[in-house]
Amino acid sequence: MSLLFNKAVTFLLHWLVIGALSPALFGVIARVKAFFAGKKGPSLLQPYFDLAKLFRKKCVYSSTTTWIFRASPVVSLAVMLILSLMVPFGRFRAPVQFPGDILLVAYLLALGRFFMILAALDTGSSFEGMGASREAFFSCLSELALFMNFITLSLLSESLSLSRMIGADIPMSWKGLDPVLLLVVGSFFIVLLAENCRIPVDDPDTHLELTMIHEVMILDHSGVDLGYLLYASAMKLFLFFAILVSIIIPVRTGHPAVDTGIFLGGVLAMAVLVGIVESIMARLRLNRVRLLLLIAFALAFFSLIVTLWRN
Amino acid sequence: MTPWIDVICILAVFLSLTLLATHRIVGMIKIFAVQSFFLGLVPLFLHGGIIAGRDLAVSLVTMVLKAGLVPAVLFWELRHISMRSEVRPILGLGASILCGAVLIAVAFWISLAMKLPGKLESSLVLPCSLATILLGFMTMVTRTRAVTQVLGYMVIENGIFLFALSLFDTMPVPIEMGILLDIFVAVFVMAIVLNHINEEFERTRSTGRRPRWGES
Amino acid sequence: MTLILLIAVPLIAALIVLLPAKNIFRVRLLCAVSLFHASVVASFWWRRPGPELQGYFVLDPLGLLLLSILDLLFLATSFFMIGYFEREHRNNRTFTACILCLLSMTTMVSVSYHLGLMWVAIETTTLFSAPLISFHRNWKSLEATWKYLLVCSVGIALALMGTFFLAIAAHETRTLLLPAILNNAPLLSTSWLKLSVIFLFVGYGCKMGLAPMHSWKPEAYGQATGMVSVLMAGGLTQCSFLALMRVSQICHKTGLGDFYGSILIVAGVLSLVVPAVFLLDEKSLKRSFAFSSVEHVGLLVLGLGMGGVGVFGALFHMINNALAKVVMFLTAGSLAQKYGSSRAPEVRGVIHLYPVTGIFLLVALLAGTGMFPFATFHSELLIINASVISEHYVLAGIIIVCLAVIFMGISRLVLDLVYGKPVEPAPAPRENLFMNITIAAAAALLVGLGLWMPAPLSGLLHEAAALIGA
Amino acid sequence: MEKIFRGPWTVPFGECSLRLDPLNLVFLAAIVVLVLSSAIYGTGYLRPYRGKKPLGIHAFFYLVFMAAEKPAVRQAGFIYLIASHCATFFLFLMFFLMAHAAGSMDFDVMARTDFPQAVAALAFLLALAGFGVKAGFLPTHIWLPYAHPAAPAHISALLSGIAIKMGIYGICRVLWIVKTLPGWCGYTLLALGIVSGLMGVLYALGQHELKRLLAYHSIENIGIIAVGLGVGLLGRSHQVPFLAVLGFGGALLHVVNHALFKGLLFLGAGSVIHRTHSGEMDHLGGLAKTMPWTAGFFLAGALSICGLPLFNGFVSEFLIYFGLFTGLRELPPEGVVACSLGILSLALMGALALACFSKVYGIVFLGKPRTDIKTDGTPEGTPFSMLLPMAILAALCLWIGLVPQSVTGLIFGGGTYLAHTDAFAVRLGTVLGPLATVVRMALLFLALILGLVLLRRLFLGTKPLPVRETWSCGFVAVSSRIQYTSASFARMIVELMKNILLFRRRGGQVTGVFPGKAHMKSSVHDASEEMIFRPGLALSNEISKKLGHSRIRYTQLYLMYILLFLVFLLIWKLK
Repeated sequence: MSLLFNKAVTFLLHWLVIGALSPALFGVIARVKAFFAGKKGPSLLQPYFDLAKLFRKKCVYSSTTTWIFRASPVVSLAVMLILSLMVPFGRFRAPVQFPGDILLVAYLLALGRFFMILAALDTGSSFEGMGASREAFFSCLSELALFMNFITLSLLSESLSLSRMIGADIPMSWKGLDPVLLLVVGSFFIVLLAENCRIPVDDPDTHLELTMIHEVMILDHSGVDLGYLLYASAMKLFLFFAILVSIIIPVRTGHPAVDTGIFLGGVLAMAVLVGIVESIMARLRLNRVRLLLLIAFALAFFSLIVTLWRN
Repeated sequence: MTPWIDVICILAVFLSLTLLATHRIVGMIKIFAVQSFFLGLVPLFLHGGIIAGRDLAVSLVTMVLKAGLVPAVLFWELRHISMRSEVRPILGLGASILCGAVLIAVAFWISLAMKLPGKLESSLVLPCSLATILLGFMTMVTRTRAVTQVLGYMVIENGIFLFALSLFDTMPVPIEMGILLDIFVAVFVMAIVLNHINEEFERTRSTGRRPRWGES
Repeated sequence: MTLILLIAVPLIAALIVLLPAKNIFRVRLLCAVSLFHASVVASFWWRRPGPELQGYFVLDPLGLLLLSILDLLFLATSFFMIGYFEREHRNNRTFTACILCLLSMTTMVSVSYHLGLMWVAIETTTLFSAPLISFHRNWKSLEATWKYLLVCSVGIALALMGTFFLAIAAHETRTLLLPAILNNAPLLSTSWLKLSVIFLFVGYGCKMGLAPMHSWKPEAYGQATGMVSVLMAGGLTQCSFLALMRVSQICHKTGLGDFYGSILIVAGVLSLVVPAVFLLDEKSLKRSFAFSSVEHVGLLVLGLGMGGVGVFGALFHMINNALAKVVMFLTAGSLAQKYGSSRAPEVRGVIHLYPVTGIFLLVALLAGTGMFPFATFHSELLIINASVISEHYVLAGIIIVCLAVIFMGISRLVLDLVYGKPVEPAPAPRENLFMNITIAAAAALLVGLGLWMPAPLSGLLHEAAALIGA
Repeated sequence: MEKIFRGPWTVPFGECSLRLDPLNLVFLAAIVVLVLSSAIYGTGYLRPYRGKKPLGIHAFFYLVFMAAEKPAVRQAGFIYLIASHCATFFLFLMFFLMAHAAGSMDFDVMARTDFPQAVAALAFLLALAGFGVKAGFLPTHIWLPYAHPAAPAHISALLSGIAIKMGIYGICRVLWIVKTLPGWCGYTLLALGIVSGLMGVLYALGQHELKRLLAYHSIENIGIIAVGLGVGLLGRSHQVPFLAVLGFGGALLHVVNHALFKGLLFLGAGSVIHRTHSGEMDHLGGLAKTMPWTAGFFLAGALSICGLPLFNGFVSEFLIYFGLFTGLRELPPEGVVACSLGILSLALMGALALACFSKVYGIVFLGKPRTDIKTDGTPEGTPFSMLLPMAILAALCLWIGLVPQSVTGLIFGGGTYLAHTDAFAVRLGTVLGPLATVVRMALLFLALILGLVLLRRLFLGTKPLPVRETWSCGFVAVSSRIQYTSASFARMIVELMKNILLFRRRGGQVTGVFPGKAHMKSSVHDASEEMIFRPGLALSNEISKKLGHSRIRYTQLYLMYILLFLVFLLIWKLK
């Protein structure tokens, strides 16, 4: 009983961390971008206000839609919540870890995506169909890069579990600034940008551009549903940051407070980095996005080759 | 009496070769008749000059059938066909003789390995009969007219006959007679079929549709 | 006296048939004679007759097998003829007489134990079958008859030469009676025997239609009526095969098994390759079935050449081949009677106009190309198995490829005929019961053999295979 | 577990015996379920066709091709006929080869025999060639996309769910019998699976016809099964029993799963066609409104076939992935490369399948109808007898997805049987544990969804929500034709792969200031069909035609053949 209780506590703790901190990342990114634009920018807490506003609002539905449209925000958020249990947050080890959990991670992401695409098609709008098509296409490429990174990490850590891959053994691998890990980080960063619809790939701040991907798919969502979706994408960003930070900053002092501080600092730094990237780069043309993802794939492929060669 | 048989053997091969090189059908039939006549003489020389009744019978039957009746049937057949000469053989004279020479060489080469069990009168019987068979075959292959093909077939039969004579004592009479009868009937049936073909040929030609029949 | 009786009765019937009478009477007489013949032969399965005529006529397992097959064929043909001559008004005097003579002569082939006598019988079958081909008396059938006659006569002449060579080889025994030769096998002269084997093979191979001596087949089968094709493809070719098996018996005794086997295999492979090449673009059903017949005799000699299981397979294939030929050529015959042709553009969409014949065509396709559950499938497999067992792996591959290509060729044509867009023929004669029952019975028998091998048959086949040394 | 029935029956090869072992148990399970559901479905589906020709019987003999109107279908059928004819003989050659090496025709004796490597390799290749045609491996798959759509839906379900599995069964049986397969066999199987899977799903993505698309997905799933078998074989030949059991077990589970979800999808497609009389996706749309039940069941099938969690597809793919990742650690370097490729291609297959099924579902069931779909106006329009089998199959998909423990015994029984290892020696716990966690996570996921739905209800209250038209960015003259179509949805992926897929596009150019009507047609063609088989067939026609023309029917020539043959024999044999 107490075991179950313990488990429940760790679950809640994890959810608490991600739930409380993830929206702040949007605030940080916005502030960095404002800084580069020479503006003051919104408050760091603005995303929280936005969410609160959305949760208080009613939804408007299109007459074309079915229950799928309504289900997709729920599924997306649920997916993120489950995923957050399998990713370590620095000092807070992942409450759920087992060999093969990366598969569950990848396929849960896919499940969320599946429902997003369906919801977009559900509206019958050609804009959203366009976005859905692009999402399906780019996710094929990014999934390939993601899995290739998983293979490399799995070979390095001789493990099947995400926590092990990006956890304990990483410090060893970093000795001498391992080029393999550099490649993995590079590739993973591009995947991160693509999966989270950040700027060179997609622009989260516009809704009316023919070249956008993710944002066009949620055009018709409103109110609570939109709030769920926003929250889910904040969590997704946080989770990807968490994974990347675990790889990049392998410092384990053993002191809880220091470790947690390092982790949170890392996540913050990532947010700043993304903000900088968004500030200094323009959104790529659509067919260049393909190229960018193929670069990610190539990086991952190269790292895999090097790893295999070393073995 | 071996020299006589040798002479006949060589004569048979020579006549086959001549037949192969001849273009006129009438000439071919005549050559065939001569060849058959000579072959008909062979039984008389088989037993060293002693001519038994059986030898004489075989000799007579052969001569009558092959040198007389078959050429007669063929001439009769020829009378129904308006054209008397071969239109054009597939192989020309030179090539025919060359091929014939090669076939004769093959026949003799094969016979080298064959050792007859000592009771044959002449060592030339096997190669000559083989050569005659092959030359007859060659005649069939190179000739375009049905009648000439029958002639070629008869030359093959002559080759076989030449060899069969060497087995004269081994084979029981009924079988031998059956064989001869068969050959005769074969030619007879061929003649009938040829006749039918001819009738059909004339009929279709009178209606203006010329059938495609080899080259003839 | 039973064997002589079996040979004589059809001959007497043939004489009766020559008298002026109605068509249907002749056919009925033929039926009666073949029924009588078949019932006598059936009794041989229980009690085999002894040697007759000083050992010239002996019925051994090989002969009994062939004789039974022949009876099946003649029975099927004569029943089919009842239906056929309901619509065909041409005088069938020569036709039935020749068929009766064929029955007599093929019986003689199967029972003769003297190689010279066998030669005489086989030669006679050629002569009697020639008028059958030209039954339609048109230009093309006469041409086909002529070619058949010429090629087979040449073949038979070569076989005669081979027989003479054999006589020389066996000069110690001074006879061509089979037991005498087999018992004195060590006394035979090998070099003469080899020469003789080559000539006999080429000669009887002509008669059997092995490639490259096959060329008369598409012509003759393409022009002959279905019934005649059945008798020739199922009966006459297999009579020649019996001759080849007799040669095999001798070769086996004298240690020339490999020598003969290699010749058989070469000819067998050729007989598979040639139809495979020519069948791809064949538009006439009868001609393509003729090529299929080349393929089947190829399989027969392949089985014989490989020995062991192959011999058993070849013997089994003799039955299946005959039955398949019944189905194939009788169907083609009934089709040709309905449409006046068996070629692709003139015949199409059979299944829409004549559903039963259409299905028979499909059955003929499956039976002829050796598909499960037809027994042809099993015998083909036995022969492939034999090639594996004798470790001729390449050969097995060649057989399979050729069978596939042949299947491709025939099935393309047959499926076109069956399923194509139907043509409107002249006033359609209805299906004929006699014809259909005959075909169906043969097909059923073939399927039956594919599913169940009766013990007496298997016993006979093993006994026969043992004679050839398998 | 193992039972043998012998019948008192002599066939020309010996006697007839039937047996039941862990391997065919798995296949039997799939067969029984699918046949039953299809039979129920058929009663409803065929009602409008009563009195017409029983096409189903034709389908069973694959003769359905031949009765077809389209020449392309007939040609494909013809190719299949030839291929399966070859296949049959290849199989028998293989059988004879093994029988010859084992000295017996009994499977048990063969299974106890240690075949020489050469024989084993040859048998393996023959089995691949023979059974590969039946299973639909690339490149001999081309009959499949023609055959399956031609039959009525429930027959398609059987063909796709069971008939092609017989090929897989055959391969499994050979793998079981021949224990001494050389190492490269596993790699071959893996490569074949990767190629079939990827090409299958890519072709599927380019299809516009519902059942044809599903047929191509069968090829993909056969590829996944082959990847599993390949992993198992690698494990077996490198003495990693755990890997072997995982691979074989995963493959066997996928056999069952595929039968279930592909059956479900075909039945769903059948209902759509039954209702709308069209399988062209670009004519359909918005069916979730008019056929909610069918839409729901189809969604379950789509989720399953994409291998998404909660459904059965995930479990089998999880096992195969697990095997591949295990292979990364326990195999020699070349095995690691192979496994990496396997993982990547499985991932890509998964992503593409997701794209494909989001396309199918989104285009067919969601949005608005693209054309005037003639329906009879009843709310569902699908008889209960058609819904029930779908419900059963969907429930089974979900059941295996949520309670995989219920089938692991069966599956790993088959897996250990194929792996020739002792079940106890295998660390099955290491995979069963994670599987259990996955299930727990799935349940938690469901609970979370429930919670979030309740939360949403809490936020929104119970008042009815406003319903408006879809916001189309200010554009008012919206017609349902303007929606994304299946072709446009898949275009980006298809164009990326256009060199492999033979993507053809005609028209579509708009010119001038005031362009008139324009027409565009795009299609994806099967490379192996267009580049290997059709040209091959045409070539054979050409050759035989040439031969046919040069075939001179002169008697002289006939005689010359005989003469030449005679002289050849004389020289060859008497030299």
